[in-house]
Amino acid sequence: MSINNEFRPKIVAFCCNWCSYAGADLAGSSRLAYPADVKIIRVPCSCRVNPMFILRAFEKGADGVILCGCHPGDCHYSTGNYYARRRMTLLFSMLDYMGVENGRTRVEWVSAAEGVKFSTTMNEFVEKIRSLGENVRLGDLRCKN
Amino acid sequence: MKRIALENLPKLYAAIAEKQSLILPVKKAGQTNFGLWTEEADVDLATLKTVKSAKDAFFPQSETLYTCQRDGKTLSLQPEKLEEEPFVVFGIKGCDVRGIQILDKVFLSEPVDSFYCARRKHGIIVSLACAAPEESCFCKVFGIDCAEPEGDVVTWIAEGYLYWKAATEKGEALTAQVADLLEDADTAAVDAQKAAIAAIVEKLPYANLSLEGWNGKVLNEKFNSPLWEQLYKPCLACGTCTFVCPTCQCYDIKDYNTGNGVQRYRCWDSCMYSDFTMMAHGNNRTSQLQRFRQRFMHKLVYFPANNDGAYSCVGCGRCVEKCPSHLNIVKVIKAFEKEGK
Amino acid sequence: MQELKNRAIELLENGTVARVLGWKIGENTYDPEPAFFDSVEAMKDFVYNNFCAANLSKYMIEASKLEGKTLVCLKPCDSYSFNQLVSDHRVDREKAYIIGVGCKGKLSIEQIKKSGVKGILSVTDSDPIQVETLYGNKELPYTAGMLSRCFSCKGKEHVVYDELIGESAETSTVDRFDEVRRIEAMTPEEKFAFFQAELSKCIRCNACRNVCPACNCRKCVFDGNKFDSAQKANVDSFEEKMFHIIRAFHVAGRCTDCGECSRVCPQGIPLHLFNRKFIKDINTLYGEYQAGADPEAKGPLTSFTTEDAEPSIVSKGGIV
Amino acid sequence: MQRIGVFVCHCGSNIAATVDVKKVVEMVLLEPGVVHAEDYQYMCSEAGQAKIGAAIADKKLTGIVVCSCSPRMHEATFRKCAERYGLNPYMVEIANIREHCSWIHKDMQEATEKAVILARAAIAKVNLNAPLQAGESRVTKRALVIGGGIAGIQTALDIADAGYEVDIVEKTPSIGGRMSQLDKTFPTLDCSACILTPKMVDAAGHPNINIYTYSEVEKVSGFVGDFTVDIRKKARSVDATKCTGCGVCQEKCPSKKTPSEFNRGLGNRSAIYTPFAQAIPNVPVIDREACLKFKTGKCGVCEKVCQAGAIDYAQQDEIITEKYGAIVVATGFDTIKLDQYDEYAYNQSKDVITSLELERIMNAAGPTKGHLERLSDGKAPKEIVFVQCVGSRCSDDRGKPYCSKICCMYTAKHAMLIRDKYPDVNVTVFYIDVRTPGKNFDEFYRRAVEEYGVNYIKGQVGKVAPQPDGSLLVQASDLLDNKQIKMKADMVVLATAIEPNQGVRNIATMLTASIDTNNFLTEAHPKLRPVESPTAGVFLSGVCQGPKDIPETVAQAGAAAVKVIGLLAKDKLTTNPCTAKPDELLCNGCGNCAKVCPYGAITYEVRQVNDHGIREDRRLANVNSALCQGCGACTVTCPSGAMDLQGFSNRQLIAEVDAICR
Amino acid sequence: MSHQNNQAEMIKEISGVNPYKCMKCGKCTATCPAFDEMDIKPHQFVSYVQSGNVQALAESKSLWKCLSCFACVERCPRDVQPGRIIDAARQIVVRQRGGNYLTADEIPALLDEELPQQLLVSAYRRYKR
Repeated sequence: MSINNEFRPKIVAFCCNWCSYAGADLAGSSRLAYPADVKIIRVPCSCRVNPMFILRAFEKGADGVILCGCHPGDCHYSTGNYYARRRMTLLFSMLDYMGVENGRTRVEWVSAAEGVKFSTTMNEFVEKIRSLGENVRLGDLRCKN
Repeated sequence: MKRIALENLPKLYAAIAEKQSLILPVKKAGQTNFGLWTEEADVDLATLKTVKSAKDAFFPQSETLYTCQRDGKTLSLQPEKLEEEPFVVFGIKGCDVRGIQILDKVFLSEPVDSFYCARRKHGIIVSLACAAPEESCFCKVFGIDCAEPEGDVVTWIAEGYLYWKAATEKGEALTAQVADLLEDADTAAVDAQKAAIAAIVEKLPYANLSLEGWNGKVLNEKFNSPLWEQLYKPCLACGTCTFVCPTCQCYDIKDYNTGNGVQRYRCWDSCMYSDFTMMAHGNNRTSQLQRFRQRFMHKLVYFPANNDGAYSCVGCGRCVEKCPSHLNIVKVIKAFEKEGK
Repeated sequence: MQELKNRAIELLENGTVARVLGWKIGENTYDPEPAFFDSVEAMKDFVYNNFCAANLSKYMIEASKLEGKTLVCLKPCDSYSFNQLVSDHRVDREKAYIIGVGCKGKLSIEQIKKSGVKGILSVTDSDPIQVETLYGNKELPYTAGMLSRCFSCKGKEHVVYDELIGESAETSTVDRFDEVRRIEAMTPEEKFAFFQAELSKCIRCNACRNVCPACNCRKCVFDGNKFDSAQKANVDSFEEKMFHIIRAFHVAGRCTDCGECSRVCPQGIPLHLFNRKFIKDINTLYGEYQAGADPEAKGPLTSFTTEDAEPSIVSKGGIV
Repeated sequence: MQRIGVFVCHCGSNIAATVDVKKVVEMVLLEPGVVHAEDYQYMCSEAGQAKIGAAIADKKLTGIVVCSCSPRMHEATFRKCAERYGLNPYMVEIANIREHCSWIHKDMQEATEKAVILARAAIAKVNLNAPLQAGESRVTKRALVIGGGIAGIQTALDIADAGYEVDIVEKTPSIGGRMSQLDKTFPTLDCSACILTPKMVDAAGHPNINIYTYSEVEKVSGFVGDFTVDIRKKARSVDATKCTGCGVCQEKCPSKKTPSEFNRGLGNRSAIYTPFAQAIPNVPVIDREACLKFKTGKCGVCEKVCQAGAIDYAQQDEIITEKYGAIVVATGFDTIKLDQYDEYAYNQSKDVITSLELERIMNAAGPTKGHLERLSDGKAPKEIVFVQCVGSRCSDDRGKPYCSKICCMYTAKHAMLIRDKYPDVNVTVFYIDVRTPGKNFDEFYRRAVEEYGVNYIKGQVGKVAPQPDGSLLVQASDLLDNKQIKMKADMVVLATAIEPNQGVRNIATMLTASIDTNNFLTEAHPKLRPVESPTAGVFLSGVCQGPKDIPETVAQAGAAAVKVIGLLAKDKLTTNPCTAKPDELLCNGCGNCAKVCPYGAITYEVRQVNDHGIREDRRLANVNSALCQGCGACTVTCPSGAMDLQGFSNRQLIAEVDAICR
Repeated sequence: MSHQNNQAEMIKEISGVNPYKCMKCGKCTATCPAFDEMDIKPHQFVSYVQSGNVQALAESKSLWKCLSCFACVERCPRDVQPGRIIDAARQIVVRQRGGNYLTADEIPALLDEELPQQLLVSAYRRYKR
């Protein structure tokens, strides 16, 4: 999507309910701005995020996907983010292996207290995606029109 | 009879492609399939059998039928345009030409399939005679002469030349388009090749496969044979045989959600798949045995029953080569033969 | 072969097993098909030659539901798949009588044809391979007909069996991760072009999935509607990527690297390159892991350590 | 197709100032399934909820989307509202257009567009929602308090007084905690032991309280109302049922060279010891590391002298498994290590001490019997320097970024006590800020300055250098006079930062309670739920949640107790219905979901299924919905997609993805 | 004023220091070995930059009295690093003079027996970056 020729990426952020979604809330209540390109989907835990959701987002036109969860060791469900960490590491590695720009995916651990980190991370990520430009390697052409 | 030196073929392709799109065997990542000609395309006429048949040119593996566009709560419907431009399919072997004729029986009989019909109307078939049939070929069984295929234009590759013979009006028109590149020729080289091929075809292992006992009238007898119980066992239920087959014509219709609407498309289906003919109430073939049987019964019994005895198999041998479990129609025919039908 | 056949007949006759899962002689030496034999009489068509490449372990899913034991012939690499199926609770070890059969590298007719042989009338499974064709006779070294997977063989040891018949040979000559490394070394553009070219050939026949002993779901996600992912068509290049990434992901940690996916692909797509990438990454990050070596082992994706690498490792030079 | 109503909240101007709420209403009305949309000043208000109720009735709504603040704030409110008006509470979805939109964006057009997209995602999700029914689970009427300091003791007493049984688990041999180490307490200068000891005795004697000292929590499973906890009761080597607490064993023990933990290593204790005289229980433990009997096999003096025959060298650790309905964490604090602060010469000079060490020195039962003296030479100091904020408010990794909160007050206390008892001693306090909010706190500090002549200098100490004559050269700044001060001191006292106790991270992991980067346990809400952990059934008491002084700790302990009592007073709890659910026709029975389930909620059984006419026995996953907490780990592990999570189903999440990407 | 602001910005840029992190504890001043020689004290460097009064800093004696020993940098609890601020102020002054720069490689050739060791150490600390 572009407005006035400026590239406005579509970014999906999966946030776990207990830490990162709360971190995003804190960023909000602290008025720590980040671009509106980021849209958050609440999931109970980072381990709920199926690689298929991430690929699906790219298919449907997302330019970047970020997954945020509790810091390792702090998972509300004690171990969920450890599984998420392995899954995402392997998935990202595979995407990289297939020639998809590796900056399009990211995992960041953001606690409920880290509003600043949430906002900084999102600012960085949007900047990165803007520098990478539109996602052409994983999109489905049918969704472009 | 006309001819063109093989080294000038790129010029011929370019000349054809100038007026219409040209589809021909192209090698990509080590495999040869029919594909659109471009300057960069690695045209491969040496491979006898493309992995997929030429069926895609007229009946693509998937094609959009119409698109629903959503704007707020209103929907607009946009039918997919039918083929309006001429195109040339070059290098189709005799078996695949017959395959298209079999598809015609399905799609051009009432109710006519408008998408297929439009492509048939605008497609020009330039066939290519086989120069070196292989062990899996058994087109002869179905009365196909691979040395003299049908088509709008028929071509042969012999002694450094591509020989060219227009066989229909469409063919004549195409010949006129590229007349500058063709020279007149006698038929000696082609005749010699035909004779050689005839001799080789006789020696092919499956050349004399007998179809005795396979016709539209043996439905119950074949259907109820206990042989299927053994035959289907190694089947993996993949769609390889179906998708490489020039005559398989089953398709499924599906919707793709584009976010702002729906694209309704159809795509090849395979009777080997567990969701083949799945309906709201469930599936009428619940076991792989039933699905496996369906494929062969369709080709050798149901189809002939509805089409004046014509089998829905052309003996191209692709399934023989590609089945991961080494199952194929030949083994099925032979198994029944061995059991005394 | 005869020893194997005799032993199978003996076990059928004495009632140890109710049926034999092996290979049935084909139209020619090179096309034997997997088959069940439930009588001594049927065993006349039993064959075991160097073209018997199919991994029979997956057929044991259905055989496990039948009355009595099934004698199954497993090559060394198939035995890993069998173990993995046991740990996935998809086959019952008690329902199998495993004869570990010898393997000296399997031949494939496709491979032989790649060396330019056409119109094959007959072929031997000997070393060298003798080929009789419509266009003359030829002799080929054994390795010219060998499946590429056999050049990075897991070894000649069976990890599970009841008895062993026949000699095996180590046929490994190359490091199985060499091809993966070659791709890893490419630029993103080259990688993308490589996979785009390979995957654009995919016809969604599902042969890779259906043959895979690790893809043992009763119903695949790509056949169901849970993820709105049931597509049959190669409509756009994305779907093939989605399918192949997820297929490899779902078997990551369970794939034994048996190589059946690449063997059966009608379009010759090197599908094992996806699985091997996951295996290589798992080995590098989480320690050497061979699926199926130990049916009691906890898989790398169902376990973790608190010190695992962060996903950002991928953008920091990748997993090498 | 659902009949969806969308309710857009202005939140006063919090949302409406940045998001064009009318536009949002207009846009969502174009979405399929939306049959009603309206905006209102405060959707969460009585009147706002009434509007929702009216729309449910008038428009026959089957699903609701509220575009408002975070679901963490008001999801429960709107669910209750829906239920009140006859709609299943789980047919409500929230689009967070405040925290995630209006508060972080300035441009109205941009924020409005985003709000519409967030609303669409919620609409897409609610379209696929299904009514869910909350289940019930029982409540075990017993509480566990981890930590036996003042926080734990007070919490336990309050719970016990309400009639519920409480167990206290204390790591050390006695309850009492940090407070028992203190000499006096501010702002009243009460003797710490005088006010703590009665509480300890009360706890020990309370019929509803059971104390496990020298014990640690080993394993926790279960969930709110129904925790199962393994407690390791470490071998004391003394039979508590026989011991009379006479203390002879400690007197006679030949191994007396172990630094006393209670005295912060400033004095020694015997190998068999009670940490301090008022210890509860008054039963010694044998430190097996120090005991000659355990080290060499010879000795056995204590056994010989014990008339009660209580010594039991063969005693083993014991694991006690108990069930609890609620758990309170009261693990307290320690001072940070000063190894990285070379500039204060803490490791170089015995005369540089921490404030907690000073407490022991000042205490009559301490290593110097309460005499203020230099530990290096035993001389009475004439010049004492106090350094504030040592390791507190520090942004590098040597210290802690937070204010330790208690230092200003205890330093004033120390300064005052010293000046009171030893009027000839000069006391200088170097401070950055003096922070004394609290009842009678600032007055306390002013007394130190005005009545006791303590010299407060604004400026930090840069360096403490031990001198050859045994004195300490203190180099500091005086920011008000813009001077650099170099002064000699006989003793330097460091107001060392405090940090949560070492083991708390491990405990948090066992409890699945979230913890911040400073190892303080996170509260469920910083303002509205300050004594609850986000993990249901886990409560926080004392410094484990954040720095606080004794009055605050006691207040929080009481608050935590009230929350526990409120929980234990219920007979049943409703459980979260957003649990995993397997589709039996897709399940492979492969066992991977159970491997990743942190709650052991998944088991397998062989059942007959009817798969489109095929009847067969299959091994299938079963989810115990009382145990399942709904994390979703199993759903991703399941390759066939058989396992799905209610309320966050695959299709729902995909619908959200699609709506956002469209 | 705007010129002053520009200079303050430049100091922040060169030094990488955020003066607003300062909590005014004075530990830098307490630590400084050159305190007595200075007219503007280390803790004041920070407030001068905060208030944009760079000119006064540039004209101060302190500018040239700072030894760049970086004790203040080492001890600062807030990572404000006054030493880097004064360092940056010097850079600005040197630049205004159309200053000449040395590369680290050039230094050994210019070594003088008489040079204080402290100066060399601080020079290397600066130029190693």
